[in-house]
Amino acid sequence: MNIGVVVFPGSNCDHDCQYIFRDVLGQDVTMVWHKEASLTRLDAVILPGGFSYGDYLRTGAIARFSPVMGAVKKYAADGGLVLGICNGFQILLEAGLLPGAMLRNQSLHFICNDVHVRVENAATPFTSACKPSQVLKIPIAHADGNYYTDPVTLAGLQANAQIVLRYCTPDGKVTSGGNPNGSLDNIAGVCNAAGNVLGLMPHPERCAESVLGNDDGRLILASLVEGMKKAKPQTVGE
Amino acid sequence: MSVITNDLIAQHNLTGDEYKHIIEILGREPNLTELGMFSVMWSEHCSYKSSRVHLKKLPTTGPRVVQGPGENAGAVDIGDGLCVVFKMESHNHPSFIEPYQGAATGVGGILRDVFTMGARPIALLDSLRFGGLDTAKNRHLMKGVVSGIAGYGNCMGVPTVGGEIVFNDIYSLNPLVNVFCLGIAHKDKIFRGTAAGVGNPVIYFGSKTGRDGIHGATMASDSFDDKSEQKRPTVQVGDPFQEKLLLEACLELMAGDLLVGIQDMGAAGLTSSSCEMASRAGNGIELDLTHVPRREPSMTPYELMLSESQERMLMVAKAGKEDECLAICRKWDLDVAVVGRVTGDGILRVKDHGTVVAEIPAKALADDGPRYERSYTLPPYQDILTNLNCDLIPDVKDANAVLLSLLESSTIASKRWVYHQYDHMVRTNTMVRPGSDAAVVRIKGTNKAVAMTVDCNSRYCMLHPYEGARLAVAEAARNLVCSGAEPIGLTDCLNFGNPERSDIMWQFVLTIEGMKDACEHLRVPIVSGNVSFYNETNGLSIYPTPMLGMVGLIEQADRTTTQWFKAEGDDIILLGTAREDLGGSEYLKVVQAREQGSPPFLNMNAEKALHDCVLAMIRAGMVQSAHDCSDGGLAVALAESAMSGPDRLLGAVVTLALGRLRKDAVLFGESQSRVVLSAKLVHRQAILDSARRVGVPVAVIGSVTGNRLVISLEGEQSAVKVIDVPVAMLYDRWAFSIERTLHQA
Amino acid sequence: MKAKIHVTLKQGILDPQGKAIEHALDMLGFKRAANVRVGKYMELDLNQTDRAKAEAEVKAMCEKLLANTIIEEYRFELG
Amino acid sequence: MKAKIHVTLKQGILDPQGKAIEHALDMLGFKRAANVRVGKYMELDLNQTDRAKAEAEVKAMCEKLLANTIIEEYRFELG
Ligand SMILES: Nc1ncnc2c1ncn2[C@@H]1O[C@H](COP(=O)(O)OP(=O)(O)O)[C@@H](O)[C@H]1O
Ligand SMILES: [Mg+2]
Repeated sequence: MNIGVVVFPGSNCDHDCQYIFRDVLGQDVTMVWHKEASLTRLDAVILPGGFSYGDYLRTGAIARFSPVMGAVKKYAADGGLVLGICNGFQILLEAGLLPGAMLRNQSLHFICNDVHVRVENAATPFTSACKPSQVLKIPIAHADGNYYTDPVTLAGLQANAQIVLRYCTPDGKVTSGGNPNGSLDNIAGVCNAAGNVLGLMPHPERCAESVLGNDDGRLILASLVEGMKKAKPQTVGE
Repeated sequence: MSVITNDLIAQHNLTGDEYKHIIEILGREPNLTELGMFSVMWSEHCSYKSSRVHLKKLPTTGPRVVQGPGENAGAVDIGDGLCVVFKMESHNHPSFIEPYQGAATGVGGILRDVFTMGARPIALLDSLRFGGLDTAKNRHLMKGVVSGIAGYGNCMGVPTVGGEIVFNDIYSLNPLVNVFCLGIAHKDKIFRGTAAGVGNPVIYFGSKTGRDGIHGATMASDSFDDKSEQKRPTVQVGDPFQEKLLLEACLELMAGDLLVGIQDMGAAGLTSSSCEMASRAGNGIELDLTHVPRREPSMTPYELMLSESQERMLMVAKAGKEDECLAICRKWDLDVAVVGRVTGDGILRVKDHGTVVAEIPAKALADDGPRYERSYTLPPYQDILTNLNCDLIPDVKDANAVLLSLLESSTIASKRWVYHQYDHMVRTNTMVRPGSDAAVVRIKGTNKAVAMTVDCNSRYCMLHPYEGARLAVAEAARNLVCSGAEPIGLTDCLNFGNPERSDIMWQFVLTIEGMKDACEHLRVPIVSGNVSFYNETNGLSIYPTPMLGMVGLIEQADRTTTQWFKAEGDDIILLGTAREDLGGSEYLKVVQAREQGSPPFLNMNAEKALHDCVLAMIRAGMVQSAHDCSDGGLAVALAESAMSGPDRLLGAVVTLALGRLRKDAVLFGESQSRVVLSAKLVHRQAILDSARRVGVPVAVIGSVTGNRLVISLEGEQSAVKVIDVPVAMLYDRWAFSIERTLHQA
Repeated sequence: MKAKIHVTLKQGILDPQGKAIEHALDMLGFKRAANVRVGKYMELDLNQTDRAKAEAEVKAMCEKLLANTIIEEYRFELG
Repeated sequence: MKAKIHVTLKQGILDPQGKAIEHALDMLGFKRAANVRVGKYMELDLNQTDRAKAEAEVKAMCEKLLANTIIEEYRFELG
């Protein structure tokens, strides 16, 4: 299986994604420079975390115009698996591949810490290895993860089970106490209507090895690897 | 017609003698550009004119040392063909003027120092000093500095894995911002700042040059006074995004066979990078300013040569490789231009639109600056400081209350409010996050890990600079050892007042001697460092603060240890003994408002034996947790072991021998060479035996149990319970104290 | 021609930055300040003499890049 | 009374945001835009009818909190 990791100027979790999929999960990984206009023979595309274009103006606002994003849109429209982590999620929002927008964290601070998330939909290609309502401990690291969308869109997300992960307390309660950043409806991750594009703020690649003291994130990454086997290989040109 | 007036000379912080020396070197009067260039290069900050003669005494060699002081950063071999490259730098003055940008550009500068060597930065640590949080100004400084470090480091994708913060009003007008960076490089691919090979092209790349920070270097060599407001336009603004591109471009350039030498443009910008590179190679450089990318059209040669715009580098490429270099820089959207050539005449010659605007022997500018053997004398006030009669101080009555107030005091309180703003996990190497004695990052592709700590108890240093320096070295090494690491190298950042004062110089000289003796004893070489003088406002100087950044190697990453208790029922074992070490303690400051006395006694042989003993036990897998005793003494160390774990709080029941000591000395005294271990019962005998074999005092003092911290003191007759508090209460006071202070204000 | 662009959060969207500033003003004793809202202000030079064209161009910039119309609104002046 | 406050970087001070936006506008084909500078815009209600007093108060807010006068300058209107 061949996973593409897109490198935007300012991406800084690109190497982490490369390492986890290649060296830990044994997949082929192709680093895709943001100026490339086509995605060839990839079984999944990762938009990694970081500060693309310095997060200047708004997070993800400039990166969405990188040439590669046209190809990512087509790739997603054809059913390819796309995972946006943190800054990758923010880029997917700005690009309109996922609904909503990010506001500054309620505390106005960057927050780097372990949080708990509850798997609200275990039937996606990104969560199939999880049990429904399973609680995962995964770190976040962001200043703009306060998810917002209008009430109509929110109702749609809820109705279609597009809210894949919600922030919760360690024992799985979705409360404001378990919400680190003020995110609407405790949303930590959402997918598109077709279910093949997921954006999430927590970083599963940071907690997928026991030497780092936590491998809950592996469930999400392993789900993706399984999911790729089921989806057909994608090639998207100009 | 001389343009150089006495006023101009004084404005450039040059003395009459220094100016005469310039005339001798040039054989003529300098022009204004040349005067500016000399002034920045001969500033204290760049020339180390007051410190050089003393720094030479430090031990800098050892079997692992790949690069000692003199380059952008030091490098130490860790095996597997790899080395760690590290350094620490101060950005104190800029951070006082503009805390966010000052701290941010400090991070930017130290990162460049490390990646210019060919190393990918993998960890940052920050060491901060502020005045007490009871004033709005100090709170503002701390908030600004912390968000500046976060803003820059997080964006760069380099985790800030540790640090320390101490609050003391002596730093109110002179806060300290010291940042440590460590990178990893292949041992045979270390790059140096050298302009070898006559005819090779000199290439500028990175950001455009603006009028930022002109005279930043001379400012850092100047005390503050009420007129420092006027110096404000020298503030530089950092662009971490640009630096991230610069980092990736540099590493790509270095991966090819393209470069002869490379150096970042730090303090004194284009002037220092060009003359230092030329001087190291014994060559000259001819620069043509016409090609220097600039932000504002009408910049003068003086401004271009002295600008301290951030995120810029200078490289000397192999002749014929220019185009490849330019292409890589352009790929990363950097400004880039060939701005000169290496010459064989040893002269730094600067041209602008065809005319020569400066012509100075590179070596004279870079290395032959003034050197002072400043006088130093024991200050008369020193006696008053150390004179402490403990008999006049009542022993502790309510030890519970004292423990809580110590844990709540901002110096001891948890720094979680700070490090949760730092991305400390990016790069997925962080095995031990902030919150233990040392940070630990694994080295991918090996079984190894590297531990890092920054330490300095500046109150000890103020009370006795020589002892304080030794104590700092010992504590740093002990913190590493408690993580399972063998200390392999040290970098320092020596923060002092005005070196023209003989009492300050005395502090400096004794500090160097203390560091030297301690490092020789522990066999830890000093491979890089930085001196920051003039941390003084209106004649009031900071405590001498020789900040140390020490690096340790863990050969087997799975034998890494943390400071918190692991399991109910484990033994708690104390290595080392208590003495009546109350002088200079946090306890005296918090409870008695005294910063007085002699710092704790330190026997280097006992310290070294302790380190060897702890390391051997950890490597043998006998230890569950290890925590050194430092600020707040044994009671605080026990409380920290009980409450600092990531997932749960664990209680402890402990009985300590009182002997002939005061209660407060046993509980809160800061006797050195002590470590609190916890271990499974099966290892008890082996631990006792191996400590006794090497003469390290050892005692089983209690066990991990329940959810309270209970400490009894065993006197002549029976044990008396002096501390009994729920761990959850200790945690609440300690964990959220800083947050509460900031929010209530 | 110079364009002066204001981008602000839409009414009804919580502005944590504005709230924080309001709180800080209050602490500093500025008790008369209320309803603080924070936005962005951008200036740029436009090499365009035709006013209508300039208007269309700046509008396009705002829609595409400068504002995220899910959460923000914008207005601009030319001069 | 309403105060409208603009805080912008002083001339000569590097504006990394402005630079990045300019680069993005260029990428998007808006080639006529140049010298993008980014600042802050703040609005607040001031419970004060005396114009002179309001003026003094907003100036004090700017100096103390809203602008970082080391690198920024500010201007405001009341209305
Ligand atoms: N400014 C800071 N940045 C990051 N981490 C910090 C900072 N200050 C303290 N810490 C972390 O908090 C923990 C306790 O610090 P400290 O009390 O100084 O440790 P020690 O006494 O063992 O040297 C350490 O893990 C340290 O790395
Ligand atoms: Mg310690």
